[in-house]
Amino acid sequence: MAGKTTVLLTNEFLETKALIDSAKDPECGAVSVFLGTTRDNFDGKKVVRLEYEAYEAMAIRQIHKICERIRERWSVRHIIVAHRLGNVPVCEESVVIVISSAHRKESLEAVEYAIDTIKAIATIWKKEVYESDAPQWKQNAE
Amino acid sequence: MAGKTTVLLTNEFLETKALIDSAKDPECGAVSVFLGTTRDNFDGKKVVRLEYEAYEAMAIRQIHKICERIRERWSVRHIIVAHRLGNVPVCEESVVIVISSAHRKESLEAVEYAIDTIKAIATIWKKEVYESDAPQWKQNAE
Amino acid sequence: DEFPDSISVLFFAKAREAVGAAERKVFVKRGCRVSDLVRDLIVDYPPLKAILSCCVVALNQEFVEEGKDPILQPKDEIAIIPPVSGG
Amino acid sequence: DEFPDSISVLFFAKAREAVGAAERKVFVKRGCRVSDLVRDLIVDYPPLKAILSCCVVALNQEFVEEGKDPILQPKDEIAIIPPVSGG
Repeated sequence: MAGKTTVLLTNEFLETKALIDSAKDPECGAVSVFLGTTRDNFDGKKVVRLEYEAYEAMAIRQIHKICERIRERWSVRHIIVAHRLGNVPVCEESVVIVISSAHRKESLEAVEYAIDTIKAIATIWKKEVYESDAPQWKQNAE
Repeated sequence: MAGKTTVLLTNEFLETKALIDSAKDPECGAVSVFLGTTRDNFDGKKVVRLEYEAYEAMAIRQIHKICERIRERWSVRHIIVAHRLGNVPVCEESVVIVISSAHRKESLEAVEYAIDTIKAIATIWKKEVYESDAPQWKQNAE
Repeated sequence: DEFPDSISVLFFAKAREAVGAAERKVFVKRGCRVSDLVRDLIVDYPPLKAILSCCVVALNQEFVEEGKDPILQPKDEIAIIPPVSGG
Repeated sequence: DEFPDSISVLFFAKAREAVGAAERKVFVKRGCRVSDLVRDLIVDYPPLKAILSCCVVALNQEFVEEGKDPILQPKDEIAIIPPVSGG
């Protein structure tokens, strides 16, 4: 049930509702969503914001390939992946993944695969900026 | 990391954005969401709408128990479960589940468990209303 | 020897349509079990018979476990639960 | 014998800060491999040395597989990729 694939890197605030609505489809009974949001603490340090940067052309290619692999493994309709770059304040979304499918199992599994794989390989970096300590580049766990 | 648990059965349109926002938390890096939406077809028949009814008091107790079991198994922050009753037109949400957690694995797994268990046991029923065939009470697969 | 109070029996979905009502108040004798009540319901509402085999019963908002057949108490709330289809 | 065109080398995150620039144009000799280029970069930007062991290299937006060491071609785009942390 091929549908649209949208991959977006942007410096703007992520409009989660619009992204979700764009994945809805009359043939779909399920929309699964993952939002990554900025936490206010790490190791007891107060986090003020995250700063994201990306190797944009490569990250977009990588994420498109991840979407292709999703379509090989699961019957899903629309796939929307949006990642914010630049400063992301506490509680705001850095990443929004929305996948719709006829039945729930497909999109639930596909969303988990998408965020796991994007975090593992996509050429995107975040620096955590603390209230009183030196900022620190993060590294996703294996 | 106990947080709020909200269980809601309502005849009103589900305001997905407000439900998601109410689960966000500065201590959480992940918000996982499942939306069940009305499909426009079943077995080649055109679906006009779904009609939901519930044994409300029992369903609310059941869903609260499911939320307790989630908290025993996963470290999650806020749990929001909203189910719409009455008529639900095509493409609109019948159920919205939102769970936030510090790390993504917990809320992703908890959302899948929540929708699976609610569909299996919660005393809620839907009747599919078709364009030209007689309406039919549905039955969730085991 | 009937209870002074009636017992509420609730019907949902298919069962509600079969009975033509969402709720009935019934008076039962002391010692009456869930299965006795169900047998009486079939007499009063014959269309129920065809669907009861796929229904379960809830007593005071808890499913009656298979193999159990509790004795009804005053003010109990009974519900006839067809296969669920929420979500 | 150098290529007539320079090769773009891109630096991100920690590597960008170590080099003090997001991009450098470098001229390389014919037959120069990725590992040769990396060795030259360390000479030009000593702070890179400490972090290169945890970086990987991308050639034309594809990771260079472990054990491979391709020969650079004109107009190639090389990137120094520290451990990623998107999401």
